[in-house]
Amino acid sequence: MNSPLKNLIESLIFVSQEPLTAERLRAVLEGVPAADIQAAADELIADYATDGRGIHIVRVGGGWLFSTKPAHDREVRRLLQIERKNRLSSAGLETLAAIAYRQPVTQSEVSAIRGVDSTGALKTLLEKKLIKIVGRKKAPGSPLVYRTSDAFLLYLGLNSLDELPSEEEIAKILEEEKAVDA
Amino acid sequence: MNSPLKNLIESLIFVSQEPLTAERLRAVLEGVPAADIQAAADELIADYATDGRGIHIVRVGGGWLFSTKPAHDREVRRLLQIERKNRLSSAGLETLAAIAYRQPVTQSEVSAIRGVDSTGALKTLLEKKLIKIVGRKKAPGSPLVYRTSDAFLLYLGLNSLDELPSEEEIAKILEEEKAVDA
Amino acid sequence: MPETAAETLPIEESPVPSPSAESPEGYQVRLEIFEGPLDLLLFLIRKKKIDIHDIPIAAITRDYLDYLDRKTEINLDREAEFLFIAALLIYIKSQMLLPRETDLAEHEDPRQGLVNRLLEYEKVKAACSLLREREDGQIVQWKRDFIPPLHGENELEPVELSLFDLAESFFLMMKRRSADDTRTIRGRDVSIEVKMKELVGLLQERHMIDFLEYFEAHASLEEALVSFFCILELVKSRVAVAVQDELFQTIRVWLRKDARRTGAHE
Repeated sequence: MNSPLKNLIESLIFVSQEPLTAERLRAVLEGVPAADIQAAADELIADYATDGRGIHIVRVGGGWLFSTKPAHDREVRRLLQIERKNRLSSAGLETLAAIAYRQPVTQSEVSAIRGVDSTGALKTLLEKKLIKIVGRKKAPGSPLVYRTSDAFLLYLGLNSLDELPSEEEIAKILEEEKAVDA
Repeated sequence: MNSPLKNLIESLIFVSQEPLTAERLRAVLEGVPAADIQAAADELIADYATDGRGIHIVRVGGGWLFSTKPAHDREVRRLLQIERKNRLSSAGLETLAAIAYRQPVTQSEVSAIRGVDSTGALKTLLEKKLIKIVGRKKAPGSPLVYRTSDAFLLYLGLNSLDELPSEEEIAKILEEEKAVDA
Repeated sequence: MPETAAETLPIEESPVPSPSAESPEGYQVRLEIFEGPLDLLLFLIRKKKIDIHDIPIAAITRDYLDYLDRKTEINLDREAEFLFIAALLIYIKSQMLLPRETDLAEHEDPRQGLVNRLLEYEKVKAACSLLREREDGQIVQWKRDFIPPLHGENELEPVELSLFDLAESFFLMMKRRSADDTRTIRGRDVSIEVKMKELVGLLQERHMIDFLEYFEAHASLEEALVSFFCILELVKSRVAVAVQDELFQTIRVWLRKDARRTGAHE
């Protein structure tokens, strides 16, 4: 049987990014006797332990936290990998932006624009097929030249590079004096 | 009774940062028949709906996601130290509605519908990632074109744009408003 | 960040609605100010129980202007837009007063454009009230957008890619860079001497330079600024003439006739 208190504690452990301590729980549930809280929490944890569910509550760092079970590790990692593939780090985003707006560019040009070495980010973008190598620059050391790929356009839903917002347009959106309207 | 497959799906929905689609689930559970996956997922969701638990699985943005129940809002906010409910301003919501129903649209089209310049509201919605730029319109000045994002669906708890209030529902609201008037 | 709705989408606080605005009477007793001109017009039309398809323009224009005079009920940041619709109303009124030989056909009704806009806006407003209900239902259901602990390592916090992020990222990067450029302007390799020669050469070749065009063709802010200094110098030493027809318009630069023959300025 689920009591409202047990349900509430379940919600709170669920949204908590850090292990939820008994102390914090008591502070949030002001007015509820500490003994009741403890009893409901114990019961909840026992439910998850015996129910044979996919997730369980673990005790770490003096608090409670939801966690997946070790048995599901392989699939969980696979899912997160798929999800991660669809996302970019901020360094990746910045590098991609530099290439998109300044192409064709070399690694050292990208690094100069960003002010930091971008070799690693370029590698990631190549792996994600968002950029491609289109040749070498006629310059000392013949550096590789990069451009964004067709996948890049597809990913952003653009027909061509002309559809990228211009610097002026973005400046206008970002510098709009005060968002009177929002 | 919990099957291993159901448990596994529970784990996967639990760790997913975005709504977990059936398609992605099938990709992760390679080799498991799609019908089995669907049956286990359906059963899992039904369990959560009837068990009277603190958290439940919602169908949103084309996939499944765990969420707390509305009844626990006050305590969750207290735990996360968020004082007030954050709603969109009426100008922000109006702009969002105009985009949702008329997409793909340009800034000037949105402004024309509202009768007021909407640049500021668009900026806010972009920053909140509720809308996105999807290209340019083939028209004089090639203005940028906007659409609602996946985060928009999640924000309003919609499974897809088809679930936006229909013409009929809107007409009904108008009728009611006029009736109050008369 | 434990919640999608309020954390990754930090939705701005809206003014706390007054009890009257939440009452079932809706707009009828609203105390809030009118966001825009269409909002005000719709309010007037409803208040007078007017058929939106047959608006008595003269009367509604008078009411509308009365509201503008009071100003307390309108959003003053939007005054120009309110005035624009006032002008439109007056224009429509004048159109309707023009003597016609035949009756106006339906599609010739000068009010039609405005009526269509009002009907569309009315729908958006109605949709808003439904979307607001959804929003209210959703913001009390908390989602989680962090990855719960796994067995082993945790990787970097990822960021989602959008076109806006991409463009914004680039713009901010450029802004950062131009800030760097202005600080180190003297140390760079674009010298005034070299630029001066280039400019004089260009003036001899073309006789006239559109400065804005020239400015825009330059990659860095630094180079553009050096060019600007050069032109000031050329004008000061009476080698060139610079003309700006109007404030904020481009500057056109000519070589003086005597300088054109003698070549480079020394």
